[in-house]
Amino acid sequence: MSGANRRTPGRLDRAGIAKLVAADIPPGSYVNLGIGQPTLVADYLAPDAGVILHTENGMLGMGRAAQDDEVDHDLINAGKVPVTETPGASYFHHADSFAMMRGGHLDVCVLGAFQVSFDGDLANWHTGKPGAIPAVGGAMDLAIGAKQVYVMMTLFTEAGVPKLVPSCTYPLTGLRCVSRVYTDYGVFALGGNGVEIRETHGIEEPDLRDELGL
Amino acid sequence: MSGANRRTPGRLDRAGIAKLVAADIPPGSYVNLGIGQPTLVADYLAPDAGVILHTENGMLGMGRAAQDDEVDHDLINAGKVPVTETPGASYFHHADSFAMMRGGHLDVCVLGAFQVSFDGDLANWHTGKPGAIPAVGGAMDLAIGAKQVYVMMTLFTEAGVPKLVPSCTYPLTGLRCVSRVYTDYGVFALGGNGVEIRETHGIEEPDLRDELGL
Amino acid sequence: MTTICESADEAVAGVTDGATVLVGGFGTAGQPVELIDALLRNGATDLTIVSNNAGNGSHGLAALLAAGRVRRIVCSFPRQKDSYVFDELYRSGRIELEVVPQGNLAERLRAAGAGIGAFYCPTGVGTPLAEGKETRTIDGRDYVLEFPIHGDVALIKARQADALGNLVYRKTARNFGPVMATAAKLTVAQVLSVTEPGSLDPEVVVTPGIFVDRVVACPSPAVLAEEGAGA
Amino acid sequence: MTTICESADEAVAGVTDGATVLVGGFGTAGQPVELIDALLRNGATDLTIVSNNAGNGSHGLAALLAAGRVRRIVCSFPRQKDSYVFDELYRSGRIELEVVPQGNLAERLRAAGAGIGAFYCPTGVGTPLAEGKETRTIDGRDYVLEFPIHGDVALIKARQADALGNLVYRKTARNFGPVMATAAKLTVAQVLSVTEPGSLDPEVVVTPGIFVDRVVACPSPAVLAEEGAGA
Repeated sequence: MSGANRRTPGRLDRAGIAKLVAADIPPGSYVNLGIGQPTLVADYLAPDAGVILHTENGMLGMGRAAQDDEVDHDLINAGKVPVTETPGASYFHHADSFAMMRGGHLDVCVLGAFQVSFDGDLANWHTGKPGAIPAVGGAMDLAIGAKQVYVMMTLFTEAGVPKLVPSCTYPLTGLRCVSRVYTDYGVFALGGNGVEIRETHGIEEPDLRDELGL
Repeated sequence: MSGANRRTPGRLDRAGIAKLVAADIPPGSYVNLGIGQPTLVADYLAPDAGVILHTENGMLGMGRAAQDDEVDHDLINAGKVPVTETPGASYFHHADSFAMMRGGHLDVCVLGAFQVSFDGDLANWHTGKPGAIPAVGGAMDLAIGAKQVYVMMTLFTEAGVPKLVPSCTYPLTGLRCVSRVYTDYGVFALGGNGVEIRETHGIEEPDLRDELGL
Repeated sequence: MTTICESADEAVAGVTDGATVLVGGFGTAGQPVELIDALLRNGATDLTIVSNNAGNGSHGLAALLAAGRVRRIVCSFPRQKDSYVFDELYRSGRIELEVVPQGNLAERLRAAGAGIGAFYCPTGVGTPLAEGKETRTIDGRDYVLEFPIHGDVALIKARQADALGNLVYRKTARNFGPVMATAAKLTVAQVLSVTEPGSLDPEVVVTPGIFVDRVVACPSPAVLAEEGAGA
Repeated sequence: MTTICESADEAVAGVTDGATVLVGGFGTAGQPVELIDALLRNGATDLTIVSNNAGNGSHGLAALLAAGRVRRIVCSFPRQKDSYVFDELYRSGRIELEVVPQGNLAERLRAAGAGIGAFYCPTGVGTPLAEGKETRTIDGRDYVLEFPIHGDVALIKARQADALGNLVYRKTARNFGPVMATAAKLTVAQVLSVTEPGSLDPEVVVTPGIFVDRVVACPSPAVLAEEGAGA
């Protein structure tokens, strides 16, 4: 495990995390941004980087959220928010859209998470609480479908419990599928060498290791 | 086995067989006509019957053979003969075309055969001769893909050997897939009740039974 | 052969109790509201519904659920901000739920339409949704065996049909329509307009008419905006 | 990201000895002759070719075979009236042949592109082409287990590309192009013309640019008419 190669004195906010993710997406990539926090990443992609957004409900070349009279309820993203199309967009049906994901054609997928394990297991679809209504959507397909799966999340729960864990306790979404974890306190690369701390924010690396039990 | 309900004094020629097949295709059917002799059936379909022809290389609504300046080498049938399109035609790729066949959506498929067995096994892709280059094309998909598979063939080889047989000796194309056999000497329905002689042409039914060992 | 129907009621005639009904749409986009309303009038009950979601607000699919016509729903994302009808039925034990990853739902429907008996699928391996299912390692990767989902009826929404039943769709409202059309014994499409054969460019037909049994024109369909968000 | 190449030679650069090359076309319709000619100049040898046929006449795929570059061919219908180049190589034991039912060829390519590990297929059951393969009875019907066909490279022909690599095709020349585009690590398309992004209606794109790595405009491609007939 090598040391962090960048650090800032302050913990990052959501926008700060989204900026880091956006900066790590290579120009020209095909990218799926999951529902919720990951959609913020779109705001920080350079317009000339040529990143093309996929939405699993059947579109490549998704544009920004629709405003006012742009709203068309036949043109929505996976979160069911009305969006726009960009030049060079295309529409396709659900089996083709998920074949695109599951066949490994997306370069990057950015997802939220309840927990990520040190070896890249992802838990982001179900809290497992009794009475909770299960709903998976495209989460499991996205988890296994992209060449790189990036997770964006706070590093700790509101109760202060780490969400980057030796082993997930929540129901799994996918096994060994996450390659990077972007959080308010640091950025982590997961893979064959275990957890590598790439950046720290508002915490010293030894303290971060202690907190996570690394 | 019920008796033949129609008979003619003379043996049928190819056109005669094709007419019988065409008359048995319900109006509005989606039909695939195999390469060779079955293509003759198209000439006897009533124009107002609304039968829609499928060609497995990616088209519904195939029209007649192209003539003169209609010839377009991007618009061919499964036998690679230039054809035309009809109003309401559609094009699709090969996986979609074969999904259409294999999913059981075609009403009728008409094929030629080397042999058909009494219980509907079909042999029409390979003579099994040493040195023959095997080539199957879409034959096996057509054999299992349509709701009804009709075979058109001469009932006997040039050497006088029956081609409707207790068990095929040629390499099989599909198992228990043929529902009717149209030949120069008679029409046969195959199914749960064995071989039913529906029509005889140029031969008396008892003699036909003798010849075939029925 | 495709029949052009005079009304949505005629288009759903014959759907019987206990039927498995595939219902197009992703949330409200592509949801065939007029056909669902007709199915409600038709009276069929004890239905199994296969659809991405479990209804929004109180109209369309949600109304069918509210009327107690649905015994079981197979979907990827039942819980949405405006899925209160389903939520209440589920919590009170009055509806069965099978949650299926969205890609498996789409691929299982495609398999039904394409004559595939079953397929080894990369999604869901090692998760609770694969529990009890067969798995197999192929070329070093693990897969779960998934089976087709066949429908008795598919109710879908498209933009335009020609008189032969060829369909084109509109933007992301296309979603499940094309695969559901292939997977049911009886496929019914509501469209904005029905035009002459030859009016659609053969290169751009998305669902060929072979998959479409009945079409009805609903020129001014209900537009159900989402009351919330989900997936 | 899709690269628009200046020449067919640039478009096939980097294809190496021993590669598995998916070649689009059904007979001559959709056969990417200019890309094949460039592959011939490129010099790669010991190739495995996956294509519906085994070449027509003496041009295109047949020329690649004649030059001894192909070790093995996977196809549904090698024998045609004008497949004399292949016939001679096969009869003299200088090329390996795997015959695959046409629908299995298409579905196995689709499976490769769609991340399917294997599938139970109704075609070929009980025939010599299923010998030695796993079978399974599902809901009373017998199936054969078939595996994906992955390509290192796909060479396909389309009508038009936009600068993002979105493709549309022409009539029955579409055939294997869309599935092969999804099944290879490197997909190369020759097209009649390359136009601006936004020039193709998003509703009618057949192959989205995500599947296309390189495009080259060949405005006047060779038209190889069949010398005979086959399937």
